Amino acid sequence: GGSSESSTAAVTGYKDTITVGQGADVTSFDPHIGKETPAVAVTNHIFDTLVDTNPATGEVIPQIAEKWEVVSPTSYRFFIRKGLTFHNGEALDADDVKFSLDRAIASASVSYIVDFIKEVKIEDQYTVLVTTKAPYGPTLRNLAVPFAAIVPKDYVSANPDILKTKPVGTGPYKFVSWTQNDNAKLEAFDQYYKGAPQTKNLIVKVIPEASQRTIALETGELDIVYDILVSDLKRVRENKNLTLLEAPSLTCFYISFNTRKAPFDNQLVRQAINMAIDRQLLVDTVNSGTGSAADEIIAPAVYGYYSTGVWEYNPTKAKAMLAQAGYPNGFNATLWVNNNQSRVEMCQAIQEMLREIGITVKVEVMEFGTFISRTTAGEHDMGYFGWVTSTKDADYSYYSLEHSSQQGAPGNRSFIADPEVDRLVMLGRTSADTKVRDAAYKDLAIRLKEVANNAPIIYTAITAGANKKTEGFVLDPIGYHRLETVKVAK
Amino acid sequence: MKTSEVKKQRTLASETWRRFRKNKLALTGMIVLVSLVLIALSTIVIDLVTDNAIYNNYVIKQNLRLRLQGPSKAHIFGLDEFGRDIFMRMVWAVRYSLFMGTIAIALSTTVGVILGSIAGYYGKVTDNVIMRFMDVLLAIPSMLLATAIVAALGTSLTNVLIAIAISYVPTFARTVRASVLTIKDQEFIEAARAMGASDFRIIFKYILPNSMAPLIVQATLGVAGAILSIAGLSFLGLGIQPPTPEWGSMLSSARSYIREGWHITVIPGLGIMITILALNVMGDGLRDALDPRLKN
Amino acid sequence: MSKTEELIRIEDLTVHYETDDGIVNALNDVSLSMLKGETLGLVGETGAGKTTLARSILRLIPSPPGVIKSGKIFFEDKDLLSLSENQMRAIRGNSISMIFQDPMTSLNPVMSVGDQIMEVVEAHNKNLSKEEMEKQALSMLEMVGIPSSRSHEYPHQFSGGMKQRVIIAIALACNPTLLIADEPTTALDVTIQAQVLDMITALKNRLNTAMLLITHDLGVVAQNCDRVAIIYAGQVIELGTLQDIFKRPTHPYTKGLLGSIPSLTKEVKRLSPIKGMMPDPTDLPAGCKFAPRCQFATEVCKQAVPPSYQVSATHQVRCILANVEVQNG
Amino acid sequence: MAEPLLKVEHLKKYFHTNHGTLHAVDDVSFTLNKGETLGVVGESGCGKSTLGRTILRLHEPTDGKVFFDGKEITALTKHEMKEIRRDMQIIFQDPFASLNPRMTVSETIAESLLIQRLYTRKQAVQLRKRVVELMDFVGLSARLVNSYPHELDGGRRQRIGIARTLALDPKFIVCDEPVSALDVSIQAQILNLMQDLQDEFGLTYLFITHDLSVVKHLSNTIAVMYLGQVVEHAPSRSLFEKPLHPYTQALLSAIPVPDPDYEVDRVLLHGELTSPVNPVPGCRFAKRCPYVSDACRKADIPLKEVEPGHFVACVLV
Amino acid sequence: MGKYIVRRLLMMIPVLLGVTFIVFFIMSLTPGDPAAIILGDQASAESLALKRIELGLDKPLLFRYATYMGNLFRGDLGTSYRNQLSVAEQVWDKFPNTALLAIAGILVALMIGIPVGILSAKKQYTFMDNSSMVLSLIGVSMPNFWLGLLLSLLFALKLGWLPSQGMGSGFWGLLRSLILPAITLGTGVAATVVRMTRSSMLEVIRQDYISTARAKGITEKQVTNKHMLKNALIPIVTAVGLQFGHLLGGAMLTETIFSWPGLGRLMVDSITSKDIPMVLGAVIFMAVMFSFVNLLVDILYAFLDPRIKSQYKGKKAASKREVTV
Ligand SMILES: Nc1ncnc2c1ncn2[C@@H]1O[C@H](COP(=O)(O)OP(=O)(O)OP(=O)(O)O)[C@@H](O)[C@H]1O
Ligand SMILES: Nc1ncnc2c1ncn2[C@@H]1O[C@H](COP(=O)(O)OP(=O)(O)OP(=O)(O)O)[C@@H](O)[C@H]1O
Ligand SMILES: [Mg+2]
Ligand SMILES: [Mg+2]
Repeated sequence: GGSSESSTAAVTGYKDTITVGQGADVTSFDPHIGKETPAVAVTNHIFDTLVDTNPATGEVIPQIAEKWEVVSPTSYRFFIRKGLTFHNGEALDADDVKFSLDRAIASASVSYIVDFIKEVKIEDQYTVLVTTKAPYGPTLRNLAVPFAAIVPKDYVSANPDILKTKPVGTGPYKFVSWTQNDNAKLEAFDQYYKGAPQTKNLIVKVIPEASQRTIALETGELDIVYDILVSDLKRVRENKNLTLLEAPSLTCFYISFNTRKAPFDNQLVRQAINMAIDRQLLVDTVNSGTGSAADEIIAPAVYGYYSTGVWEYNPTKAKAMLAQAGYPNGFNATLWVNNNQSRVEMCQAIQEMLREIGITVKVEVMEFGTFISRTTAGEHDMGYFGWVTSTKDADYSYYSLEHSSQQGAPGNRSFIADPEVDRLVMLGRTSADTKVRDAAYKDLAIRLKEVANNAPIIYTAITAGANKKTEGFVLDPIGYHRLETVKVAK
Repeated sequence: MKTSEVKKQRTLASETWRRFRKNKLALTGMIVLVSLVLIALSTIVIDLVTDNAIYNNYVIKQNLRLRLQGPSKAHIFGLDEFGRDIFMRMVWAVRYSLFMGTIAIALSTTVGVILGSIAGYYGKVTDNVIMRFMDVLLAIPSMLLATAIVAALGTSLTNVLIAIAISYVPTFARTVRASVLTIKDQEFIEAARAMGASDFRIIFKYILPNSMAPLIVQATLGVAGAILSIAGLSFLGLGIQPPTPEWGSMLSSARSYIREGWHITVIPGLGIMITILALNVMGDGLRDALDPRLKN
Repeated sequence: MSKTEELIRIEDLTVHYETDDGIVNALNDVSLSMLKGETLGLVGETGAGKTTLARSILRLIPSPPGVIKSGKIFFEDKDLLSLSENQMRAIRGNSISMIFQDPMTSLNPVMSVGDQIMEVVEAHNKNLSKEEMEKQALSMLEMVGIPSSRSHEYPHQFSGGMKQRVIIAIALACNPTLLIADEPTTALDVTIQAQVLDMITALKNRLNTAMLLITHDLGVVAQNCDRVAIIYAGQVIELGTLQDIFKRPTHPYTKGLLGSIPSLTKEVKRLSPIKGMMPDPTDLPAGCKFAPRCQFATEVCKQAVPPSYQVSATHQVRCILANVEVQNG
Repeated sequence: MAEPLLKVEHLKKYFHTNHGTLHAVDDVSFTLNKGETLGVVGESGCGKSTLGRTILRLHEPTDGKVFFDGKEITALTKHEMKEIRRDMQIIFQDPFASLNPRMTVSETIAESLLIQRLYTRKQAVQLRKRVVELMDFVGLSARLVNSYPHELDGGRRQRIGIARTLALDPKFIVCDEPVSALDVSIQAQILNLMQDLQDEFGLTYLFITHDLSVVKHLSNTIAVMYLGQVVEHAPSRSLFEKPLHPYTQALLSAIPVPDPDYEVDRVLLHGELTSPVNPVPGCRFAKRCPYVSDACRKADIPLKEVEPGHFVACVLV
Repeated sequence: MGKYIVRRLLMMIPVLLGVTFIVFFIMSLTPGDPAAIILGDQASAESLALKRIELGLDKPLLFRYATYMGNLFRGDLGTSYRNQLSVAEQVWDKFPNTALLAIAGILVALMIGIPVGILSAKKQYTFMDNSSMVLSLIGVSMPNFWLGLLLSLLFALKLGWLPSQGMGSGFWGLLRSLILPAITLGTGVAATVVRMTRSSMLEVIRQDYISTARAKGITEKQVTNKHMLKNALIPIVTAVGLQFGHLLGGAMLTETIFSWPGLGRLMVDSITSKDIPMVLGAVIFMAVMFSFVNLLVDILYAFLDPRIKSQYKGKKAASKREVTV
């Protein structure tokens, strides 16, 4: 926390406005609807959650709840900080917390993050008891996800749609205005419990063309830019006026084999493909040296990660394995990807690597909606996916992507149904005991490498470029940031 | 007298060609286009003969470690973001860039000619129905229409073709209709009717051949427009799929490397520009050569 | 022909159009002169060079491709071809004005007829006030028989005959000493033609303006002119008074023309046309241009262009037969 | 030997325009004998071409009947009409616009033979022979077979038009100002040709023109039209010697005669031909007529036969 | 004239019906599931199903179309799938930006196109003519997104004269930020205008009334301005009108490159995210605007060309052409 009284915005020598650039616009200011990173990057500043995670260490820390206790494997008690007010002056108490969590659970967009909750009970004005349907290890981390934001009950009850355009929360910044497809303007909330933010105004601008974002950073039109184009990283790094911030992200890119389709129902084929991909080369070239080769579908920064070692790159052996599997001359297959330039580039490089071992791959680029619904229906041979473990807990990914009950829409698009995998996933999911969970996730990682239903490719780095004059900016692997401690020298 | 007798034997086509030839710019355009067509055809032949060996080993072959390398003796146009030889890709791309535009325009010309001549010749209700439908298509900006169609049908070579073709139909229908309208009232049509010629004969033997001139010009310029539209679709990520070399998609996928090496965007950009320039000058030249008003 | 009365003299005018298809020899050594106040009819078939001659006088040949190769045009003792563009502009519309062939296209469709008349007044009477100019424009309109209340209307609101009247009003607005009328009535119906020609003649006499009346209608010439020049393939082949041309035509071409017209007054069972057609102006025969169609042509005709022979004081003919006649007569 | 070939009864052709009904041809009746020529004269826009085209059913008549060779052609089906087109043909004014610029001379002439199935494509040799024969008839040199219209001069183009028409061996030809676009010397050539053909094949002409001297030269009878109606219809000599309708008189007096000694009393008309949209009843010429009286404006004036064969529509006679 | 405008407005109705139906139909062909797009790839099956019902996607296509049209006639364009905001408001919000850009683009095009076109027509076949024709050809031949990238590299990054993206605030800020996108957008059109102007001028130069004007003895400048230009402008106005209509919708690429918050980008975003109500709303709006611009062009026409004006007034002038059209 900073000094509670004076707003540092007044301190001379610093700009009173931070301008941030990102690639897409806020979809909705309602935190229970707008869950895309670009939306959260803005609403994040307006709303707080019960608890938070430390961007650097990943540990769970207090926010609206000043402390909590685990009453049983299925119930958690939260003690709400007293004296908090929303931007509109409304006071925050247990009522608002219950209202908000219930609202999140009911929201079609974000309920998956909080639907482990059975009930939120108000114990007194500043205490709530959250009970879960079953023992659920990641409870705290899920409640730290911004979609579990606490919103003002009275304000929202009066008009359920109000948050979409006039968001009011308890966060460090107040909403000022939104010009669609152009910018969102926020202003410091002086009564923030940790003290007023360092800079008075925060403007988030939308610049869809990635190279233009970099240019705007270089020309000084922007102070901070998220998601630097891979090909621009070097330029930012070498520019003496700019700093390039890089951190491992929570995102893993991987290829999902449709295990229901020949020849991908053949484990040897899947392993051969895994072995034919030179991940390090991809990182070094296509990704301009950022990120790292992946061995799991969850990133090292996620709780529950166990390193099984990156697949060995050995095309000769891969070819032999293919022959052993009955495909000495390879085969034809398709690789689907959505129309995102860097994903497409990655697929093109992989396409070429697979051609080396005789597999003729057709890369088909489709629009995101199409991509999702067709892969959900299991029409693909291989699909190139990216997955963010937004709770920073292994369960979030393993359950959705590997459990047989989650085939199709929920996330399991390799359609794997392996009893051993299922058992280990549930073990990790239902235990609150870290030792049990650690062991389960280790075994699971080993088993998954053998099954090879997915080919993890890379862990991306999260990148941002900032003007050298920017102070206090800490990169969060999750991809969205709180800028309340950031200030920019004049 | 001798010379004027020779002159008398000239056909209309050779007359046009004679005028066209005088226009050095247009002639250059045509030479460029003919070379492009020859390049396209020879790459197709090479692919057939070598069973795609050249294609596989030089056109789509990546060399990630050498990516973005600038022009050199070995690779005169340099290497692209996957370390592929840009020269080879440019050469192999000709067929897609050129032929796709051509096929799309051929499609829309066919449909446009049929609709336009029916509308123009029969007039009244038929005309109204067809032209209102064209108005509908015209009221949707063509790039938008194409984008929506590709988004709807999915990105594939055929769908891009269909989308571009559909968005160009109204232009051709209108052109044809307009010239049919002016031609249909001319006396030679009346003469044919006085001889008892059928509608079918009149449309195909009298009206269409005479509306060819604006149509040919429109089509030439249309191919240019179609190539640009395809490039635009590629820019929005809806164009031709990798690793197929196509100038538009080469350009748009290279655009994030625009500052890494000039060659990677400038070369496909120039490729498009030169082709379109050639088509445009040729179209202009054809217009001048075919325009009877410029006849002395 | 007393020198004092001479208004304009054209000497050996040669005009070419340099086109892609070759050089069009539109005028070849044309010499012609006109007296003050007289009406000279210039008759010839399509492509003979009538319009080219008219435009050359005003130096309005479209260029490219037109080029005045050689010759002199003396008007009021100045050689028009050596004047500067500014000096020439002061003459156009002022002392020499011109009416073009097609009244349908000779008026600017987007400018009111009043303004179009005003414009010429304004160009040559810079010292007049706006009101005076307007008054003069309106009086011109009245003079050609159009109520001045219609001055703000646009050309499309007038019929063909009325448009031609407006054009005449423009041409006469500055009291020119020479009016060049290029087929002023060809596009009009006979009854309207009669009206318009009547009016032109009346106005011209009133203002004492000389007129070069270009036409291909020998009837119009016979009814309106004092003298006639027959032009063929860019050369004046016969020149004389009405009586000379109509009663004593000498050049075989003139004779042929007169024989081609069905007569209203006489019963003729069959016409006696000239055979063949005009030579290609890019490829003119070396000698007499009419030789290939001439039934009297001899080898001599094909070798050199015959000179103009003075058959009588008023009558010139460019044909060796005329020479014979002169010698015989 | 006056055998009627064409009989037109109360023929009307109205066009519906944005401004009202345009009476292009309004109640025209006449009879034309075999081998004769009827000249139709009148100012631009008076309905001459429309009359010719309606007789050939290139326009469907609004009302009235046309009998050709005793058959009522206004009642024929499309198919029957095609048959009869062989006998009724048309030559147009603009020798350029009336030829398909994309067809050579021989193609143009052969086209009519092919359309009427007089020859088939397989009989190429015979067809060509016939084409050359026709070209010879109209005075076109055989070396021009493969020329295109734009390479030829107006006179030759008009000869192609005539040859194309002759190919079908018609009995009756509507000539819609066939010489008005031509220079006098060429015009005379074509007029002579048309006379020769008439003599040789016994053709019947409906000769449309606005040139009165041409009409006088060629026609047996002349019909003078004014705003869609025939105002005077008489044998050629009778019309020129004794024009009865004021309009005819004005028309005749307006013709410039190529004779400097010829003197006439000009009857100068005021105003111009208006458009025949929704005409008011009465004489159409009333507005410009120097002798107009109230009687003229009451009702349409019917044609009266004042002398044998001389019809006129005027209250004065 | 009033009657004419009403008739034209009425004629827009079937066209708009057609536009809505076609777009509705095309958008429904898209295999993607709007629910999945709204909720993203991590949503549960139940919430997807719920969302589909909420969006009425369980109903047959024609039923949905009918409902949509019903709402449309009440002036309701629905709410966006993506952000659940009123479509009409968003469209209205973005339209002025696009209109501004399009107008600026057209201005650039006219300011370059007309003078160059005139000059090259008056100096036909000279070096000046040839070089401006070649330049204008290069203008039309250049993919405009490419031009946009090159321009912003040069003027924003290398020279730092102009902002590379976004829409500036304040008059000068706005103007500065408008320059690059307007040039990008205007170049292609400028080339078209040059060519249009040139050929239209060449057409006019050949006319008899130009000779008449010259024969009056007025200066060449007057001939050009009073006689040639006014007549040549008529076809140019149509061409520019049509171009303008297309610019309104065709600014997609330029808006994307320069982060210009306009309708074009809104539409691309909506198309790729299958935001059907948004696409429909925007396209209908575009079509209305397009028809509107055409109407304006026709009215402008009447001011430039008195022949047309009197046609609207319903005066006589029964020309043959008018009858057949
Ligand atoms: N702008 C031009 N370019 C090329 N040739 C031209 C041009 N104007 C006229 N000519 C040619 O010059 C010759 C004379 O033409 P001109 O117009 O003087 O004839 P004219 O006697 O006025 O004919 P008409 O009776 O048809 O008006 C013709 O052969 C014509 O084709
Ligand atoms: N297809 C048509 N539709 C409407 N009106 C027509 C049509 N054809 C002719 N008209 C009108 O009918 C009237 C008579 O025209 P027509 O062509 O028969 O006159 P014309 O006597 O042959 O004139 P011209 O001497 O100019 O050839 C004119 O007012 C004309 O505008
Ligand atoms: Mg002339
Ligand atoms: Mg006619």
